[in-house]
Amino acid sequence: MNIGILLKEGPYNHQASDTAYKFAEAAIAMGHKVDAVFLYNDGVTNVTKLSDPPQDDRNIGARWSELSRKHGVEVLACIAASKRRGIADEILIEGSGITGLGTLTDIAIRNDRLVTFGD
Amino acid sequence: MNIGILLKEGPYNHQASDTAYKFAEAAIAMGHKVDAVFLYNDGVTNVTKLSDPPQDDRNIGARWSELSRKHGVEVLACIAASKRRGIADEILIEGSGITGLGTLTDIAIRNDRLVTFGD
Amino acid sequence: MLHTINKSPFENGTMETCFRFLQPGDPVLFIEDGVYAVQAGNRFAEKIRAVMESNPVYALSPDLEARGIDRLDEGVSTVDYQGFVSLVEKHQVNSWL
Amino acid sequence: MLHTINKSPFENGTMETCFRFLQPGDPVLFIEDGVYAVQAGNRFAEKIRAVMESNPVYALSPDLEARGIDRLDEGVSTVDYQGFVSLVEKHQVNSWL
Amino acid sequence: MGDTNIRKIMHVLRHAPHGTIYTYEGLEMILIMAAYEQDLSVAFIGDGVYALKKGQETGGIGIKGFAKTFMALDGYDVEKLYVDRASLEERGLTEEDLLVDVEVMDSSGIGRLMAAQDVVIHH
Amino acid sequence: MGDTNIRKIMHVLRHAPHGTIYTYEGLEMILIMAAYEQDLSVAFIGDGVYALKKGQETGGIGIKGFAKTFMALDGYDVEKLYVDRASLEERGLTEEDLLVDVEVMDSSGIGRLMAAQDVVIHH
Repeated sequence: MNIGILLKEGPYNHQASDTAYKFAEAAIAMGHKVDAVFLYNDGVTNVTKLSDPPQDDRNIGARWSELSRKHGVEVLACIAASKRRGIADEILIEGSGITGLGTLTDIAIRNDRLVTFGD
Repeated sequence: MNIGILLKEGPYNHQASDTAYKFAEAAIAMGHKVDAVFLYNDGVTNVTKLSDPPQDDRNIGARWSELSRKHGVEVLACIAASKRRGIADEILIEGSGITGLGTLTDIAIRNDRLVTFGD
Repeated sequence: MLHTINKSPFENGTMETCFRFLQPGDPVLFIEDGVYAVQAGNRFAEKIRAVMESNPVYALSPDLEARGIDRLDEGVSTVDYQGFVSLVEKHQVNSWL
Repeated sequence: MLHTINKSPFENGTMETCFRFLQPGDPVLFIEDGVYAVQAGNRFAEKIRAVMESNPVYALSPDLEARGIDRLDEGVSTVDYQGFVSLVEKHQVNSWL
Repeated sequence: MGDTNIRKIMHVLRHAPHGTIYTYEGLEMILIMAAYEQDLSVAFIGDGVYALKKGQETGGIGIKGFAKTFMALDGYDVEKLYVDRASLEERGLTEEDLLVDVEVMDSSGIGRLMAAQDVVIHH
Repeated sequence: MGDTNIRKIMHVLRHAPHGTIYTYEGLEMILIMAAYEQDLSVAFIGDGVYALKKGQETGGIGIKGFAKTFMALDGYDVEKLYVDRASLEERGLTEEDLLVDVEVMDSSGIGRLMAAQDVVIHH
């Protein structure tokens, strides 16, 4: 099964990022393809590399970066939502990108499922 | 009257930033002193200078910057909340700073009112 | 003590929680999406009327206008941002987020 | 269609809204703060029981454990993240945020 | 899903306008998706019905208004607009309070439409 | 307020833990403010009472647990912990379900305490 994920909240403030990550991890472990994680609304703040959480806490940005590197998951932030919130190319984590809502439409069309996480 | 403001949500996603700004503007117009705007939780994302909203929309970060410059309002983001969310010195708007929660305590103690805005 | 409520009572329990802790005479100010509470003819008319027996109720006029709310429950006063500040001059603030 | 609910029903109307749109047989999965809905003995026990007459009800076990919820309404099944994925294999998803 | 190129996509607006950005950014998403010739529909449920309220004047709060953009959806061939009757009624609203022509339906009817979708996105 | 150096500050926890960060960051704020020798109190209202639930094991969701930090509040001289009785009851909880000793009060009692504060901060 091919899965797209839509993530609508930023890291730490809401559990959405954590649940989306755990869901993606489980899907991959079961042999499914997680095609892309699309970030919308405050969700775009998942991909700032300036995030520096306490050492005993999870690093949510680094986790997305690793998911992208190891499993080819595209991690994409909506450009209009990113501009509003100060997410720009120079602060993106490795493996992420900024793109338009047309890409989300493609993701919704080409996958068997689109699963949304948010507030 | 001396007023401190505690702002707990980021810009654009929630109206809290807008209401806090309009409230501060009105208080200043009435002759009150707005001592500080302290940013907590996702509120710390109010002070990224990378924000680039559409031209026909308000620029929330620039607005805080101007309030600080014109009226001496301290605009301060909590350091622990900022680190989690990728708000760092190199991307701060002019007139803002990063500080500890002790500063919020001082603000709560030294002002006649602490008014909170959030979600 | 001034109580502010910024959530629609239709989706969120904030208003009803706040009402349980109100002291008689404490003013209540609806702001942001909270102002939907005082639109005339909605499901909460009875609750708002009951609160107004012991507490003055205000709504922020720029938030009402932004949402196209022109008919308010009888007895609700409107204030602009300066009116909000005036209420804060008279009372400590309890913002029910 | 799989319906997920991630909000506590005590503070937010999401669960009750979702229930109005459910079709018979559609599974419901409580996640995140939504899992408080199915704690045994709470105010929503009757509503959960009514839904279970026509719909299977699940709760995400890691979210239950994180919140210290050990007693569930009778008839509620638990799944882990892989069980969540299995439900998504069988159904399109409707995430009630 | 390989056997068809047209996906049934429903956007569900559930938040009031202005207090949060969800409705506005939801509308931006709908406008982009409208260009992709999928089978799009929009359901207004709960506080989402307030998005269509006539007479919104946002000058005072300093936020750009967007209610009139809903009137443009027709021009983008987004014509399936469903409003939940119970949500209108408990808010003391009627169809006359709304900016655009919509189909007011019972929850069960909207629920059946939902169940037939390939993708449902809540805003 | 210049006539006294001690402010009465009440923190109100209203959110469940883990689903959002408000309770956790609220607790961080309380711990810092405790060092300033003000008259601090904490009220647990609505879903805020869940913060004190025994038996929280957050390993499965990958988020650091913090329930036990409430047990440390006593060591910071934060001793005024008030729990709303109605919030407990509708959730099917009793004092035995809670990690720490608290004062369970009626809403009217907590409301009177609130009204006497200089500062109230909701989390």
